[in-house]
Amino acid sequence: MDNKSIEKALILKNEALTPEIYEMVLGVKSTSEATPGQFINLYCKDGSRLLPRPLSISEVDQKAGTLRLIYKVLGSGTREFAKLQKYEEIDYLGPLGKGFSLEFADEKSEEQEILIIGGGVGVPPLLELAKQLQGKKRVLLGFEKESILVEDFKKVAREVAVATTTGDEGIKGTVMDLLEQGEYAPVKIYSCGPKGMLQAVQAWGREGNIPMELSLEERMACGIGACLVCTCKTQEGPHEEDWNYKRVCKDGPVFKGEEVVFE
Amino acid sequence: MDNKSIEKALILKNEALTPEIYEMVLGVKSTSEATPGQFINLYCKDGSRLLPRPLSISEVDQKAGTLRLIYKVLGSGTREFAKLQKYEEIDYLGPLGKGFSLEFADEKSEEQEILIIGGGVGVPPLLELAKQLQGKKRVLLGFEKESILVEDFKKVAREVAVATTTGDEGIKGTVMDLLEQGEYAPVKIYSCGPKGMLQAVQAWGREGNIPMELSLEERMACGIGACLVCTCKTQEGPHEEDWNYKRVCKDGPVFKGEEVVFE
Amino acid sequence: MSRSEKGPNLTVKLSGVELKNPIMPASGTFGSGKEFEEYLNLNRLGMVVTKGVADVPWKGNATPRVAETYGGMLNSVGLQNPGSDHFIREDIPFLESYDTKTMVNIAGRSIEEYVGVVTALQHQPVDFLELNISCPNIKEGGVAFGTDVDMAYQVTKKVKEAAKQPLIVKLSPNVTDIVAVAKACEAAGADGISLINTLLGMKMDIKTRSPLLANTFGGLSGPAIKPVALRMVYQVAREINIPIIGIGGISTWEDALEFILAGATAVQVGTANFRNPRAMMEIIEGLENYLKEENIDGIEELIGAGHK
Amino acid sequence: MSRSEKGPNLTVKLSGVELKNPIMPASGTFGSGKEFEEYLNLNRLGMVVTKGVADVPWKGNATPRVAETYGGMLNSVGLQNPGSDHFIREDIPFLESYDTKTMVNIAGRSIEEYVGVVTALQHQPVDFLELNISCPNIKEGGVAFGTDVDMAYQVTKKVKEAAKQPLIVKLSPNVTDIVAVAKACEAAGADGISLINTLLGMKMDIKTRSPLLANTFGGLSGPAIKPVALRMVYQVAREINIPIIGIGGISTWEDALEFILAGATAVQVGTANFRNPRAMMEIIEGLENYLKEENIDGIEELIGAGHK
Ligand SMILES: Cc1cc2nc3c(=O)[nH]c(=O)nc-3n(C[C@H](O)[C@H](O)[C@H](O)COP(=O)(O)OP(=O)(O)OC[C@H]3O[C@@H](n4cnc5c(N)ncnc54)[C@H](O)[C@@H]3O)c2cc1C
Ligand SMILES: Cc1cc2nc3c(=O)[nH]c(=O)nc-3n(C[C@H](O)[C@H](O)[C@H](O)COP(=O)(O)OP(=O)(O)OC[C@H]3O[C@@H](n4cnc5c(N)ncnc54)[C@H](O)[C@@H]3O)c2cc1C
Ligand SMILES: Cc1cc2nc3c(=O)[nH]c(=O)nc-3n(C[C@H](O)[C@H](O)[C@H](O)COP(=O)(O)O)c2cc1C
Ligand SMILES: Cc1cc2nc3c(=O)[nH]c(=O)nc-3n(C[C@H](O)[C@H](O)[C@H](O)COP(=O)(O)O)c2cc1C
Ligand code: FES
Ligand code: FES
Repeated sequence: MDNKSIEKALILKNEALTPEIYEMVLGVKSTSEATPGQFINLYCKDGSRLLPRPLSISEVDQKAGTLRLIYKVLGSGTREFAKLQKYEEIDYLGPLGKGFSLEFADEKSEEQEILIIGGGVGVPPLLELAKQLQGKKRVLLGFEKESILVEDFKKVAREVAVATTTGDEGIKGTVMDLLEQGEYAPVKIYSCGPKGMLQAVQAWGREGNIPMELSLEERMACGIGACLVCTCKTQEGPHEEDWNYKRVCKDGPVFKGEEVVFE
Repeated sequence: MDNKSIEKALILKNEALTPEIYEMVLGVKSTSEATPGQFINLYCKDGSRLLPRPLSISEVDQKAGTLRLIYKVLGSGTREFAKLQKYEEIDYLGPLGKGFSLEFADEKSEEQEILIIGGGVGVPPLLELAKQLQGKKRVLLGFEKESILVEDFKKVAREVAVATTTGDEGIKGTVMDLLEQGEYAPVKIYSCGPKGMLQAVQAWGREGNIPMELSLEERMACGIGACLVCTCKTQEGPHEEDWNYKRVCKDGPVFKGEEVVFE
Repeated sequence: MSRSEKGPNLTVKLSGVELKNPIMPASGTFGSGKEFEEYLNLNRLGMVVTKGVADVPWKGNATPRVAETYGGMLNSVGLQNPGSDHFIREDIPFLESYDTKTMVNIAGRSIEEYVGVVTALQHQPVDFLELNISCPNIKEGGVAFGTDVDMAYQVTKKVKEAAKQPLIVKLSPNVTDIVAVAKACEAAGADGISLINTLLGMKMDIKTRSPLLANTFGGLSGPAIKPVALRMVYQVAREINIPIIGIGGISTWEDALEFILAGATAVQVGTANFRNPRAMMEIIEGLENYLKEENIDGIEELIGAGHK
Repeated sequence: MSRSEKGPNLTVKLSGVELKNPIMPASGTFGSGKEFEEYLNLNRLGMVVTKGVADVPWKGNATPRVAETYGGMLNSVGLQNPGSDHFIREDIPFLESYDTKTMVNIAGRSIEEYVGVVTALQHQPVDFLELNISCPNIKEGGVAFGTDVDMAYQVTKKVKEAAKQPLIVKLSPNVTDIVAVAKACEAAGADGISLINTLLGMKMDIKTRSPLLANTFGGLSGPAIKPVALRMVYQVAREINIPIIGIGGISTWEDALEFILAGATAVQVGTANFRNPRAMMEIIEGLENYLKEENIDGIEELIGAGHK
């Protein structure tokens, strides 16, 4: 097949959840291929911004044929997106990348504890994951000041705990504080968020020898694995020199927690 | 005064007159300064196109506070304009440049014959001129295939003659054919159109020693007289060496027919 | 069968080899093609140009390796590649499965390294070699060869001696006199010149108040650089007798045509592939339509036709 | 009165002269300011930089002199100007009516011509001279001086001898080694360096199948070139001890800040004036807000702060 291409999506919703974070719902041609943890490349209309913006798929509604995105207004591109109106069209490519694996869920019982840990705009892709995963799902979410998606997670998880740096919601602190305070014994950890957080989660999980899947972020150009700008370091063998670069866009964004090397 | 700036106009109309030529009506902050023959700089929304597009003011409605533009879809910028929807906003600067002088009309009688000669998208700025001028106005219009604005001119002029290269409307030929065929004895000629046409009109007018005002076109950057990219040659004295460059955007676009040097 | 019956003729001859059309990817923007299989039919391309291949694996630079700029982008990949052995084992069989010409882009830090790769490729089913003496993202070698007339001559000569395939030398635009460098490569035996690699640039991150790229500097590519690339192709085309491959900001068929009019026999599409993975297909179709509408028998007529 | 009470402090010292702020127009994009009076208050600018002035009137190149490019533009004005006598008679009195520093951009085709203009300006109320050895649009002189280290040294030295005002030398980016040229100018006595003039570029008109500009080549300016300009400012700032004026694609206060972080003491705004005649006002206000929000006493703290 050589006919995959940029598609037009219809914007069905584009509204602020917080002053900085927006929710966009896209009517798309097909949702059948989208798996939790994948992303789409969203294109700016202003041609001075050439590169597509990678945004995680936060929810997939197969019946409605929609993808839900949650994005933070950070720079020029997301500022452009925030101004788009309902029923405008927007170009996108995807779904792209390798998402989370749900495999263990098929094998293990519903009563196995699974930890889902998200921070900031790393939270959105975990929602579709939480929906599709089996198991006793506990969700730890960290934010700066205002939370997002907490009610959505509550619908699909056993427990949802929130931490904010400012203390405005949940406990004052980070997801690591939640992790230390709770008595968790997960069989698996899924996480997405800022690098510092992932690194701390990885250390915690390593200590307990717990399998992990971490979703990484890196600046991208092509999003399809060709340009090699989005590399992350992975450990490929027992020796320190056995590291290699993988592509966040194509080999990830989700990686086994064991192999990721943070720098 | 140092507070002139880019203004936002409201698009009240943007419709095709012919497959290639569009009419746009802009609701603007103020029309009070606009004189026939002036232009505005219209800005593209796509930031990859930096330079404003100069478009002549075809009609001014002081009461409604609107400017009417007639533009041909030529390249990327006008293609963008053609897609704009009613009630969208667009940035513009102006009115800019030196328009036609109406002076002689105050001095001379209503029965003096005045020739207004337009070609292609040089026709639009002549409409507001024709409206404001006194005198026995005869209008000669040349087009490739399809005419524009003929009915508008008929409302304000004694006579409107049309020529098309294809012969689809009016006589088959150019405005020069109309000029040769008619028995005109104008006291003044106003003209705007392609260089070749203006040059022919100038030669015809020179022969009869008739005062002329010609509106020129040149590729522009600033539109306000600062960058010197839009120069045209003018004869400043009796000797051949006495030529100089003037700025089409600031010293024109309307020049005395006597001084323009075509190359 | 006459040409007009066959439809518009996009074939061009590059250093004696006929290409289906003048459109190919720019090195480093297309991998070896695998990632684009879903998006376009590799058989439709005039050629596939691979990423840079060195004699041993290179790990490249730290991230961030990319920054968007106005109408362009900066990259500082630093020629990350798994080395010629891996390339020969993995990528060549893949490319052989397609009916398309191939050009391998050669990376190196010294004449010996360049020669090493070229030697390894001597008996491989490869149609062209593209010698990259212009990568701004590696400290030693690379761009140093491309910005010095004598070194450009030396490396071209030595590599040409080892090369079994036609040798195209890819030049850096970061020079005072591009014509002098191109002439030196021609004199040293190059079979063609490709122009241009990226312009050296940078971006500051005002939030952190430091350079955005981990490597400080990066190579500027994309539509922003097209006017510079086109100028260099035009200047060089007047002065050399070997074919030129035009590169730099080409995103549309009109862009490609500008380069051909300026004297390019073929063109490469780089950054545009990131914005639209099907960009090259659209360029090929655009050129076909153009020839049809303008009633032009073959695109070769237009090569250099814009010189005055 | 403490600084914070006075509001954000944008003053900078350039070669011993204090400017209200680091923002000024780029030569040739602002005339002598007259055309911008309606749009902005010239007293708010750090300085006014005039169009290039030669010893005698220059008529410049034929039209078309401008072409839009992706994120930029090409111009081939060719330094049209009415000569120094006219300039002294008409423009200097106009500029004197404002409370603003002035820098006169000097055009020439030979050392003698440059010296002629500078000599004519010796006793004029002018604060700075900007020696343009980098115009790509004239055949003789101009850019030839800016692309050769020795010639750059010679012309700077000779002009400096005749100059009564601080001398800023404006360099061409069309060189292999910008640092070498900058160092030569410093060694020859320049009081500052401005970086960059336009990149040489071209555009083809595919309708006529010939170069769009009457002059074939033109100078590329605008946001497209910003990464190259910024890189050169960063490179040069590490190697010289005289101040740098950053130029190239600056359209927003963020752009201006990037150049300051890279080591520019002041910046010039060129092409952005064509898109928005009030661009410089917005940049000044943006920098003021930034200093306020970030609690920075004065902008001078940020000069070169982005070096790592
Ligand atoms: C796989 C993946 C999934 C993501 N999912 C989400 C999400 O669901 N919600 C969300 O809010 N954000 C997400 N991000 C981050 C998001 O891509 C950036 O915030 C966004 O690209 C910023 O664009 P901008 O134009 O506003 O910023 P600008 O700074 O103007 O962008 C300039 C360039 O830098 C890139 N860039 C800037 N910041 C980042 C960043 N943090 N990560 C990657 N590229 C960046 C842009 O894509 C663009 O190419 C994701 C990133 C990746 C890699
Ligand atoms: C004073 C003046 C008044 C004008 N009035 C009208 C009018 O009323 N109706 C109308 O249809 N056209 C008019 N034009 C021509 C109009 O400006 C161009 O057709 C338009 O700018 C083309 O823009 P584009 O983006 O579609 O073309 P592109 O080719 O994509 O434009 C690229 C650049 O070239 C410039 N350019 C291209 N063609 C021309 C041209 N023929 N003249 C000037 N600049 C050009 C554009 O402004 C832009 O900067 C006028 C021109 C001038 C100078
Ligand atoms: C991400 C990236 C990687 C590149 N890698 C290489 C490379 O390995 N070898 C090479 O010769 N050029 C490399 N280039 C340069 C391109 O081949 C091309 O010369 C340049 O990008 C200009 O073309 P464009 O504007 O169409 O992208 C690379 C460019 C980019 C953007
Ligand atoms: C229309 C135009 C005319 C110019 N004239 C001059 C000039 O007379 N002297 C000079 O030193 N630079 C001249 N320049 C170069 C600018 O001063 C500036 O260096 C260049 O445009 C890059 O800045 P920008 O990207 O902000 O425009 C001119 C540039 C333009 C666009
Ligand atoms: S973004 Fe191109 S390889 Fe990942
Ligand atoms: S367009 Fe700048 S002077 Fe006329």
